[in-house]
Amino acid sequence: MVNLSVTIGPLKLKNPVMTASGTFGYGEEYAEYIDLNRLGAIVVKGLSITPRDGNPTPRVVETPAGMLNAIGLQNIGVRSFIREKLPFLRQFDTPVIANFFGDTVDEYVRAAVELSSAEGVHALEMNISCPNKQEGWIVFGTNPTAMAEVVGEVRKATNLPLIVKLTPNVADIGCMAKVAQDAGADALSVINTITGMVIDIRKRKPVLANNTGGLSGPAIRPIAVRMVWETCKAVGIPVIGMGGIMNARDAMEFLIAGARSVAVGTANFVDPVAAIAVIDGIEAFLAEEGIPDINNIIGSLKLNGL
Amino acid sequence: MVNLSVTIGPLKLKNPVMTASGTFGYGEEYAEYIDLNRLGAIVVKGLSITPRDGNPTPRVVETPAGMLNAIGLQNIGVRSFIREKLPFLRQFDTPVIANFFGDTVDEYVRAAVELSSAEGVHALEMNISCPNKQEGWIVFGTNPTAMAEVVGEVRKATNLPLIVKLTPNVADIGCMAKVAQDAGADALSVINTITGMVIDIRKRKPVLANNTGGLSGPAIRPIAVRMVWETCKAVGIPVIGMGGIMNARDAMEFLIAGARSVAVGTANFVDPVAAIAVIDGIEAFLAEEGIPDINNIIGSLKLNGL
Amino acid sequence: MPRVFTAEIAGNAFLPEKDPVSAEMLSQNAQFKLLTLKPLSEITAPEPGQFYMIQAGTANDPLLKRPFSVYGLQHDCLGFLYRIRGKGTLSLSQLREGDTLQVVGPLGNSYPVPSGDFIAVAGGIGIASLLPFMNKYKKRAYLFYGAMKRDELVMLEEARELSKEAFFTTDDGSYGQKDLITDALRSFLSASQIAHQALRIYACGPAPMLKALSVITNAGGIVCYASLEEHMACGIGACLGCMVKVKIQKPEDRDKNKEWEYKRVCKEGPIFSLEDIKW
Amino acid sequence: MPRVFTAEIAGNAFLPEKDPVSAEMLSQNAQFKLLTLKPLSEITAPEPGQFYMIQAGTANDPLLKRPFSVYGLQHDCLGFLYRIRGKGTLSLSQLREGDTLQVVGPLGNSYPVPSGDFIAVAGGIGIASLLPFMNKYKKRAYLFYGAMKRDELVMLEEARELSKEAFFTTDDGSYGQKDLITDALRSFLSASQIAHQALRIYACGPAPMLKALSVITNAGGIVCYASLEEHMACGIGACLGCMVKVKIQKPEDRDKNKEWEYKRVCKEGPIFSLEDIKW
Ligand SMILES: Cc1cc2nc3c(=O)[nH]c(=O)nc-3n(C[C@H](O)[C@H](O)[C@H](O)COP(=O)(O)OP(=O)(O)OC[C@H]3O[C@@H](n4cnc5c(N)ncnc54)[C@H](O)[C@@H]3O)c2cc1C
Ligand SMILES: Cc1cc2nc3c(=O)[nH]c(=O)nc-3n(C[C@H](O)[C@H](O)[C@H](O)COP(=O)(O)OP(=O)(O)OC[C@H]3O[C@@H](n4cnc5c(N)ncnc54)[C@H](O)[C@@H]3O)c2cc1C
Ligand SMILES: Cc1cc2nc3c(=O)[nH]c(=O)nc-3n(C[C@H](O)[C@H](O)[C@H](O)COP(=O)(O)O)c2cc1C
Ligand SMILES: Cc1cc2nc3c(=O)[nH]c(=O)nc-3n(C[C@H](O)[C@H](O)[C@H](O)COP(=O)(O)O)c2cc1C
Ligand code: FES
Ligand code: FES
Repeated sequence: MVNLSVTIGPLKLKNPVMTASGTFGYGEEYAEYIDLNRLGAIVVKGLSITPRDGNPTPRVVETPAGMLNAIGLQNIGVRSFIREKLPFLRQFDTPVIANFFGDTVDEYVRAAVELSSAEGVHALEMNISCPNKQEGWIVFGTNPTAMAEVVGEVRKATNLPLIVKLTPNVADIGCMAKVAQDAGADALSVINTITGMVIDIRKRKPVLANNTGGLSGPAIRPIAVRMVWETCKAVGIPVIGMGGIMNARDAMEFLIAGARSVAVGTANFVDPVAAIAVIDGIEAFLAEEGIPDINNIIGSLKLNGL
Repeated sequence: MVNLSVTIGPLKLKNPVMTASGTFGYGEEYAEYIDLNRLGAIVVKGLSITPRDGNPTPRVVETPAGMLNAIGLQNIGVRSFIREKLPFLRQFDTPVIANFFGDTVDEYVRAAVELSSAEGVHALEMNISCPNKQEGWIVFGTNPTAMAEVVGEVRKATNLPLIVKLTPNVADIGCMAKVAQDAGADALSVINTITGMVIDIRKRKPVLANNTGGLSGPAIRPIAVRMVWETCKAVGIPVIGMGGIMNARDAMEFLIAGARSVAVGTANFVDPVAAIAVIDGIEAFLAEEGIPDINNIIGSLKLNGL
Repeated sequence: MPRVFTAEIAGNAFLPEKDPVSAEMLSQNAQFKLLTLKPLSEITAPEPGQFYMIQAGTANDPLLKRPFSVYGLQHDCLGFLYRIRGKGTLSLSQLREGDTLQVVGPLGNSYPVPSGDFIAVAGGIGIASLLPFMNKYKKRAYLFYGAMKRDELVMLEEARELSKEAFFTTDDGSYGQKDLITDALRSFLSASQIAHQALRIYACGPAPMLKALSVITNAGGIVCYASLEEHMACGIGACLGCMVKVKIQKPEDRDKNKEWEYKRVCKEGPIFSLEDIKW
Repeated sequence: MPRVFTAEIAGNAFLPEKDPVSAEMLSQNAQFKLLTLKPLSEITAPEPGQFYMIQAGTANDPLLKRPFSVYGLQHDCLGFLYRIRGKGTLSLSQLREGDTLQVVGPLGNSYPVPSGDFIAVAGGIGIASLLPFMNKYKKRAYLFYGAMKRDELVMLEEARELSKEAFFTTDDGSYGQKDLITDALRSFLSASQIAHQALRIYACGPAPMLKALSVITNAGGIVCYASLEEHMACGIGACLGCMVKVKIQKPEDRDKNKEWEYKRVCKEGPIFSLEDIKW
C-alpha cells in the first residue's frame, strides 16, 4: 500500500487531489458521477458576500488545447452557500475549502468572517485576481501593496487555514508568493487562469461577451508547472499546484516540481470522473516506481546541469 | 484586387506577413520550399555581437498545442551573418529585419551599430527578453528602467527603423509598451515566448537541458491576441502581432485587434509553406468580405457591451 | 441518471430508408451526418429533447465534449443527427466504425408530454431533437420545418411521415414555400380552422427563429416549449457557462427588483417555456 | 530536393511476405507499424538513411510533424516502419486507408556507398533505416540486430534474407544470443577471420548503443557511419533544436580553443561519422 496522504499546513488530506474552484460547482453537481469521499478536498466555486449574476453569454469559448472563461464570478453568495450547499457537503468525509473574493478589502474580510464561523468549512482560499474597485481598479494579485493589505486583513479575520491563490499575470510569481507568505498565508494556490482573448473575425468582435476571459486547460500547463516550481523555490509554505492537469502524469509534474497537492480544474468539464482517475493514476504510478509514500516524491525535481 | 501593403513606420511591406525570429533560420533554409519574394518581411534568427553555441540538447519539447524551446540563442554572430548570409538575402525583393540581443547594454549597441551599416538590413528588431548580466541578471524586458536604458542607447546608435520585441512575462504589457515607445522604438513586436517547463516524471528532471524554455504555438494565441490588443490601446506606434498564428484566420485576429502586421513563427516548423498560406488566406478573406484594403480592417475590433 | 460511458461507433442504424435523398445526403461526405454509438456499458434510456456530451477529439484539441440532442435509440444504439460546424464536428465526422469515444448523458430535461395534437417548429438542424419526439407521438404534429435551401432540409420524408401535416419553407424557395418558417406558422395560425390556441408548440432552432417565434406565441398566448442552445463547457451544470436569462415568476423574488435570473441551459434546460425567456 | 506534399494512406505494400511472424506482429494492433503513403504529387526519390517529417495529428495536438526514416519506395508509395512511442505515433497508427496527411522530404543525408561488404548494426527500431540500405546492397551485410526480446525483433526474416550473415541478440535471450548487440559485435570482430578493419560499419539505434559502439570503433580504428536521433521541431534546419556536438577537424577552427561545434542532425545528418561525435 502506498501512502497518499499529505498535509497543507494544519489540514490533513487523504490524498493530494483537490478540485479547482469554479470547475466543480458546489460539489453536488458531481455527486452523480463520482464518490466525493474519495477526493483529497473539495474547493467550491468562488463566493462573495453578496450574490453575483456574473457576465452575459457567451461566457466560454474553446481555444487550442484550452478554453477561455468569463463567468464573471457568478455565485449564490456566502450566506446561501452556508444555508443551501454546506449541509450536503458535510455528509462527506472530505474537507471543504471555500474559495472567496471581494471588490474591496472590506468585502473580503466580511466573506472570510462568515465562512469561518460556518460548520463544515475547513479552509479558505482567497481569489485575489480581482480588481480593487475602491482603489482605481488595481488588481489585488498583481500589486504587492494591495495584496499585502488584503491578505493581512483577512489573516486577522480568520483562524482557518488561509490559502492565497496567485494570479499568473505577473512578471515574478516568486516575489508575489513571498508577499502573500509574509502577509500571513498558510498555503498558496498556483495558478489561476491567464487573461486571453478570442476574436470572431467575421463579426470583428471578441467571442466572449466580456471581451477577455481566463485561459485554462492543458495549453497553460507548461507555464503553470514553471510557476509552481518558482513559487516552491521562493517560499516555505505548502503550494497547491494547478493548471491543465488532465491525468495522473500531469499531476505528477506538479508534485515533483514541489507542490504539496494539486487541483484538477478544466479536466472536470472534459470528463466528470477525471479527478478520480488522477487519484488512481498517482497511486498506480507510485506503486510502479516502488515509492511507498507520496511525500517522498514531492519536490524531488533534480535540475539538469547542476 | 485587394491591397495588402502596410507600413511599419518608414518600412513599406507588400503584405503584412513576416516570419518570426528564430523560426525561419537565416531565410535560406526556407528558400527550397517557398518564394521568399512573396513575404512581407524576413526576420532572421537573433544575432549577437559574438557567436553563441546555445544550450545543450534536448532543446525542444512538444506541449499541448505548443512547444517549448531553449535553443539558447545559438547564432553565428553579427559579422558572419553580414558576410555569409546577407548576400543571399539581398537577392530578394523582401525587407530583411535583423533580430538581435546582448548580455549588456554595450553588446546591444555594438550589434545595432554593425547591423545598421550593413547593406540589406532594413530594420532592427531588439529581443529584450534577455537578462542584463552586468546588473544582477535583471531581465531587460521586465524592468522598465533597464528597458528604457537599453532601448534608449540603441536608439541613439541606429537610424534604421527600430522594433522592440516585448516579453509577455510581465503584469502589464501596455505599460512596458509605453516605456519602449518613449525610449524611441518605432514599432513593437508582441509577443515573445512565455516561460514554461515540462518535467519527465520518471527521471524527475525537466525535459529540456536548460530546465525551462519558451512556450510558443497555438496554445498561447489567446494570450498573445489579448496582449496585442492591450499594446495597441496603450501606444501609437505600429505593433507587429505574433504568437500561435497557424493560418489566415489566426492572423486576422491579430490584425483586427490592431496589429499593423503579423509574424508567423512555430507554424513554419509545422509546415514550411505556412507563411505563404497565411498571405493567400488573408487575401481570400478580404476578397470574400468585400474589403478592398487590409488597412480598413486593421484595428477594426468592436468591443462587446460598449 | 446520467452516466459517463465509452461507446463504439457502430454501423449506421438510423439511415432513413424511406428518404433516398436524405440517405444520400447523409452518406455522402456532406455537411449532415448520422452518428450511431453503441454504449459499452449499461445506460439510462433518454427522453426526446435530452442531450449527450460527446468526445470530439482524441488528444487535447478539440478539448471539450460537444452537446448533441439524442436523435434515436435503436437496438441498444444511440443515434445522433448533426451538422458539421467547426473543428469538433469535423473531427467527429472523421471517426470510423469501431473507434471509441467517451460520452456523458442523458442530460437536461425533456419535452413535456403533449396533450393531444401539437405544433412542431424546426429550424435547420433543430429537427434532430424534434424528430424523436414526433416519433414518440406519431401523426400528432403539425410540423413547420424551415432551412436555407433544399439541401439543408435533412430527414424530410421521415419528418413528413411522422407528421399529421407538414409545412416546409426555404429561404431561397428551392423547396416548399419561399418564406421564413415563423411566417409560415403565422399564416397557418391566422388562417386555420383548428382551435390552435389549444395546440402547444414545441420548437428547436437558431436563436433568431426562437425570438421571432416568441413574438407570435406571446401575442397569441400560446404555450411554447423551446430547446435552447448556448456554448457549453461541461454540460452537467458545473461551469456556469451556458446561462440564459429567465424571468422571475415568484413574487417573493420579484421583490428584489430583479426581473430575471440566470438558469443553466444544460441543467434547468435545454427546454424552457418560451414566454419565460428574457431575450 | 525535399518537397512539401500531401500523401494518402494506402493499402500496405511493404508487409513482409517471407516472415509470417513479423507480418502478424505488424498487422495486429501491436507496437510496430508499417505505414504506406501514396504521394498525391510528384516527389523526389529518397536514398537509404534519409527521413521524412510526417504530420501526426489533425488538429493542433500533436502539433509538430514527426521524423521517420524511409523504409522503402515501391509502386510510387513510400514505406515507413515505426514503433508506437507516444502520442504522435499513436495518433498515426489510428489513421486509415484514404486518410491524407502532409509530408516533407526526403530530408538529411544518406548512408555513404559501401566499398564491398560491410557491417550493419541495428538496435531495435533502428532496423527501419538500415533495411533499405541492405536492400540496395543485397547480401553484403554482416548484420548485428539486437532488441530487448523476440517481440521487438521486427522484420527478422527480411533482415536475414538481405544479409550475408546475420546475428541476433536479445536482452532476455528469447531469441538469438542473450547479449548486448555491441558485445556480439565485439566477439565477432576479435574472433573472425575476415579482415574486418576494411569493413565499414553502418549503425542505427539508441544513443547508449551508439556510445558503446564508438568505444569499439575508436579502439579498432574502424570507420562507422551512424544515424543519430534528436528531438526535432522542424526537420529542415531552421529551429536549431536537433543539435549534436561534432569535433572540429579543421586546424584553423581549432585555433579558437574550441574542440567541437554544434551540427544539425536534420541537415548535416542524420548520418555522421561516429568518430566525429563528441558524446
Ligand atoms: C443542448 C444542445 C443540443 C444540440 N444538439 C445538436 C444536434 O442534435 N445536432 C447538431 O448538429 N448540433 C447540435 N447542437 C449544436 C452543437 O453542439 C454544435 O454545433 C457543436 O458543438 C459545434 O462544435 P464544433 O466544434 O463543430 O464547432 P466550433 O468550432 O466549436 O464552433 C462552430 C460554431 O458552433 C458554435 N458553437 C460552438 N460550441 C457550441 C456549443 N457548445 N453550443 C452551441 N453552439 C456552439 C460556435 O459559436 C460556432 O458558431 C446542440 C447544442 C446544444 C447546446
Ligand atoms: C532522423 C530520425 C529518423 C527516425 N526514424 C524512425 C523510424 O524509422 N521509425 C521509428 O519508429 N522512429 C523513428 N524515429 C523516432 C521517432 O521520430 C520518434 O519515435 C517519434 O517522433 C516519437 O513521437 P511520439 O509523438 O510518438 O512520441 P512523444 O510523445 O513525442 O515522445 C515519446 C518518446 O520519443 C522521444 N521523442 C519524441 N520526439 C522525438 C524526436 N523528434 N526524435 C527522437 N525522439 C523523440 C521522446 O523523448 C520520448 O522518449 C526517428 C527519429 C529521427 C530523429
Ligand atoms: C469556468 C471556470 C471558472 C473558474 N472560477 C474560479 C473561481 O471562481 N475562483 C478561482 O479562484 N478560480 C476559478 N477558476 C480557476 C481554476 O480554479 C484554476 O485555477 C484554473 O482553471 C487553472 O486550472 P485548470 O487549467 O486545471 O482549469 C475558474 C476556472 C474556470 C475554467
Ligand atoms: C525555436 C524558436 C526560436 C526562437 N528564437 C527567437 C530569437 O532568436 N529571437 C526572438 O526575438 N524571438 C525568438 N523566438 C520567438 C518567436 O519569434 C515568436 O515571438 C514566438 O515563437 C511566438 O510566436 P509563435 O507562437 O508563432 O511561434 C523563437 C521561437 C522559437 C519557437
Ligand atoms: S455547460 Fe457547464 S453549466 Fe451548463
Ligand atoms: S529539427 Fe529544426 S534544425 Fe533540425
